[in-house]
Amino acid sequence: MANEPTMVNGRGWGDQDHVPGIKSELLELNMGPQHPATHGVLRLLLHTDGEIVYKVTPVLGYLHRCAEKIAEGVNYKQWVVYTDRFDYLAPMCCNHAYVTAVEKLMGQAVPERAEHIRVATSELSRIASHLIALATFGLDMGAWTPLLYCFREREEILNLLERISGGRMLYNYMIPGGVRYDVPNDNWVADVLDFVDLMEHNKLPEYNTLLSYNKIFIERTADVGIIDAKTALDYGCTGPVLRGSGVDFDCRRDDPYSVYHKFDWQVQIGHGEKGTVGDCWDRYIVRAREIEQSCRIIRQALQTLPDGPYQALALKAIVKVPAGAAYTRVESSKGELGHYIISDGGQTAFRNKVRSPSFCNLQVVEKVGVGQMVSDLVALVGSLDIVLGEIDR
Amino acid sequence: MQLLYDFFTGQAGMDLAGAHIAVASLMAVLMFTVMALCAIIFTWMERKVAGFMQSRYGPMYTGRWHGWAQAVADMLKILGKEDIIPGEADKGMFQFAPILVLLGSLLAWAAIPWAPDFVAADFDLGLFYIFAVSSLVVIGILMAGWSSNNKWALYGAARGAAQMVSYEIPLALAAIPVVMRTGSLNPQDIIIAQQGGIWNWNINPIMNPFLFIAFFMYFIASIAETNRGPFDMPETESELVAGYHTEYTGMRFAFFFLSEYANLFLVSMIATMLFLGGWWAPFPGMAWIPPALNFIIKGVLLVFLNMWVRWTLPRVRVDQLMFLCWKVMIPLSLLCVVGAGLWMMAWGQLK
Amino acid sequence: MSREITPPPAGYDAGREQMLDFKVDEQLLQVVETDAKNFILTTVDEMFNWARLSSIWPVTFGLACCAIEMMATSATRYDIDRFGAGAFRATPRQADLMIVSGTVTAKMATRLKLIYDQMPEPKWVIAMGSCAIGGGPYFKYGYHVVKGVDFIVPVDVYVPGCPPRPEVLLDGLMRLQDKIRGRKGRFIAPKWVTDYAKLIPYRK
Amino acid sequence: MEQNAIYELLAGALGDGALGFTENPLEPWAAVETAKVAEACRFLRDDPRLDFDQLMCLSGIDWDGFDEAGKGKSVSILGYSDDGQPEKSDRVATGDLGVAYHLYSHALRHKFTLRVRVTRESATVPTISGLWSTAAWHEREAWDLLGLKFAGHPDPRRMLMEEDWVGHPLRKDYVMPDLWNGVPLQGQPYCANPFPVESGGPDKPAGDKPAEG
Repeated sequence: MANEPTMVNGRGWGDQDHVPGIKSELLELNMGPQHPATHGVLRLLLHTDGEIVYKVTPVLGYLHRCAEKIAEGVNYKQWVVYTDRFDYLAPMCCNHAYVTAVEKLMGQAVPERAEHIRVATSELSRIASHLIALATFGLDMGAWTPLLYCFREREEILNLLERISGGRMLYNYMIPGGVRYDVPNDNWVADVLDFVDLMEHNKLPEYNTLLSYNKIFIERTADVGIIDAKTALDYGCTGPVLRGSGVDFDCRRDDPYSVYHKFDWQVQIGHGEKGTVGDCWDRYIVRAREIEQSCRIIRQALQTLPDGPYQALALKAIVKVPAGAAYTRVESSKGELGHYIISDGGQTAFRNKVRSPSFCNLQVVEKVGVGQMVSDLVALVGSLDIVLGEIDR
Repeated sequence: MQLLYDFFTGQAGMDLAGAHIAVASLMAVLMFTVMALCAIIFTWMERKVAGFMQSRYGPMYTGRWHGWAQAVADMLKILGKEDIIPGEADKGMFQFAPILVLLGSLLAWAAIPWAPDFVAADFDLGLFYIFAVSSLVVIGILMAGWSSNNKWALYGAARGAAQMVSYEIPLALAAIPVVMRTGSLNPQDIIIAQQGGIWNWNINPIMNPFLFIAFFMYFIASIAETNRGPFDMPETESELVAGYHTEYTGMRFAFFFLSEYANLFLVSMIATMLFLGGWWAPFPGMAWIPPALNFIIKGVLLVFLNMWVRWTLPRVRVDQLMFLCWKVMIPLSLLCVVGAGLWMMAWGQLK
Repeated sequence: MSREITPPPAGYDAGREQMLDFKVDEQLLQVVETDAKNFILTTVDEMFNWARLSSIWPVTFGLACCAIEMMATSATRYDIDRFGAGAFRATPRQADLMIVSGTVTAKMATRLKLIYDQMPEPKWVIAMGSCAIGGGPYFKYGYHVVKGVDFIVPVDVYVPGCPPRPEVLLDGLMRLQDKIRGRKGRFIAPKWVTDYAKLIPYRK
Repeated sequence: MEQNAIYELLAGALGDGALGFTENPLEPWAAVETAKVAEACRFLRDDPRLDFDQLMCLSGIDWDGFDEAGKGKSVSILGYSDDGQPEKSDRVATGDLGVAYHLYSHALRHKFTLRVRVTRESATVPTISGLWSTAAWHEREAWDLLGLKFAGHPDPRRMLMEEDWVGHPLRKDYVMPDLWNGVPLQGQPYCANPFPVESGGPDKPAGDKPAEG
């Protein structure tokens, strides 16, 4: 696969004689680890012929922070801290994934109020993450200004989450059995609802006029980097990437966890409005529309916020997980975030494998990136919305 | 100009040849100063414009008032940076490329008519000369990209060369209807022909709709010609790191920087000269405004328009850029030339 | 800035001993004073210092979580461009400041050093966040994490936090400005930095 | 489809390659013979009654020192001491390695878990990267972190660490490195907790009695 010659348009490795008698060879191009378009420290080793990419080899590990080893050394509650640092754009979703997995192993019931708060904060985090996704995708396309606008709205979300959790960006908010703090009584719920209204009715249309339906933007992204449904499933793509390819699947609906089944919302999929199903624009617009759906979920979760306790276990209780093993997955902002925890009955996990969505989504670049132009490859990587903290762990 | 010649021949007691040399040197120094000043002002302006478009402030503290000294500090700092020539680079070419790029824009500045009697080099083929020497920039960029021995720089240079060579055609073609109307390539004549207020400017669609289209042709091509967004192919920060000047540091990078903004103002001034009535005031009653001020204000407005476009639109892809040039802009501007000619013939405007 | 290190047990190779021999305090931050103290030179010095501190261009170098906060610092609410430090350069050749924003791993450390060496003098480094300062939460089991970026490149300002708030990064920038303002003469990198730097190989 | 019914089908196809099915309310799993795992996966993917089109997760596991009794007495891993020096141990690891496959079918909405175990010496499992492309990277990661070789893998390089990295970090007997290729990985004492544990933390210095009440 990786060492075999790659054929594009009938030409391959040893077959690049454009001019008879002149032997040309592919240009080896190193994109990253320090490159503005690789969203962190991803390195793409490209083999190009002019602008056309013949082979893409992602090289990972520049941010390998040994989280799975640490999981075997620290206890369950301490490791929530490290889940924050996986997908640092949507830490609440990662917290949620991990505590869901631990609770499933423990057989721990969670108070209804805590679940509502978890859903609301996760969705706020998802909006923040999608905002960054839209923003950096725009930046990859050369549009600077939407980046700044998206960061402006993200600051509002960070403010709200800071008020409930005490942390600005990384929260360590959810614990097995509930959440760390209750909803603050300084009008937080009303402020979130206000923000959600603003986001849905005011800001999203602004992004759409500025970026989504911009003619140049559509030209750049439609019919580019097409991932068809079969490829997406084969490469284990999940989340907006899978849905952008037209597969109607969302863990929140199809493998329900928490209280998502109580709310009325729709799974958004790509329809190929501007090009082919599964192109970069589809993945982009799926994210933009998911922001809208997240707003709906937050509104319902907070309007029906029940009274009652927000923790099932005391804050200082030591979490002991009975022996067993289970794979639990939730829908993070990037896709299916799974934790395979093997417990030996003690305070630390025996093995904690994290199946991170970006890791699986990124792999598709090896296939889809071939034959693209360098600019389109940047668009493709941008549309996958990868986070290196999660890929390298 | 005549005043200067009188001064040198009369009071300074030179002969005509000496006065020529004196005036030329004076003008060269003046133009370079103005150009450097422009670059400094426009970098500051760019950051402020970008800032306000992105709902932030931009530089605020350097020099107290809205960071007015920001660009000065930038330039001074760049002067004090270490000068690195990569070990694998082609040294001679690497050192010569920035000079060539700067030279290209500086030479073109000579033929800019600032005021009725003030142009550094007043000659009949002025417009032709401007287009000719500003092509030097392409060679400089190509040299910079090649000699850096950096793949990103090479990409940037190859893209830049393709783009700038292509876009020179619509750029020049868009100017031809104006020349047809004026019957002269002399910048001063082109401006003088637009006497009599805004309805007499070449941009007036009622006078000649094809000239109106030609203005937009010119404007789009000029954005591409100055390598600015959405056509900033040679630099494309999110794709090619920094494009052709990836390996340049310090002073040499400052040359590219300077030339970018000098070029920006240059094309804006040419647009003003060709379509916006040059140094004429927009309305007859405003004749009290100094002509040079008229000229500069119009140029700065066009620069602002350019920045507005840059900070709003995403970037096009390189093949789309070439498509736009060869399949859209060149046929359209040819159509403009033919259409404008026919129109002028029909109304008896042709000279 | 003390660099006391427990002496390594016997049996370690010589290169490593040399590397950990940090007790060269007199060479640390060695500054050559300008010998002529006349008015003009001082003024020129001050002018250049002013220019440098007013226009610190950082290199676009995001490593991890802190990179997002670095972006937030340059975005609308905090706007690092107010201090003239908003021109993020993608190429290290045109940058003055490297904000090490995040965890430095073993694999990245070699590249980080390459980027640092590609920057032209005068250059500065801000270690942003607890990972860059000393390994942070990855200290205990982080087999792939460098416990502090000052093992790799000399650091001027340490900005603590996990991640630091944008206000703190701005404060760090102002501390760096103070440092530049008070600088006299030519800066010579301490010998241990250059010696030690030679041992780390370059990697693509 | 229920998981035990899936196992029945699988056992029918594999014959004695299927080693058993563990009923478990949390997550039932089937053990298969190591050499037959690719065959089992092909059956699970291609059979229209099962139609597992997604490999959710592939996890390598080091079972060394696992407390089978479920008392939490498994062997603890080595890290760095507070001074930043690697901890050492004399224990020699002997336990098995294992791989767990989690499959999901988008069409039929059912899951299945397969597990294999290999000895530490051989540590070789057939690759399934030809079945689901996503397995290629998961397997490379398992090789990198656990030293599991995947026979027939098209690109058997390390995933996260550099090629010349020594050891496989997620093994239970892995000793933390102090230096790799000139990059120091040990810590400095200034990272150590300045407040010894016996003092009771920063607020309560040693010798100070905790406030009563």
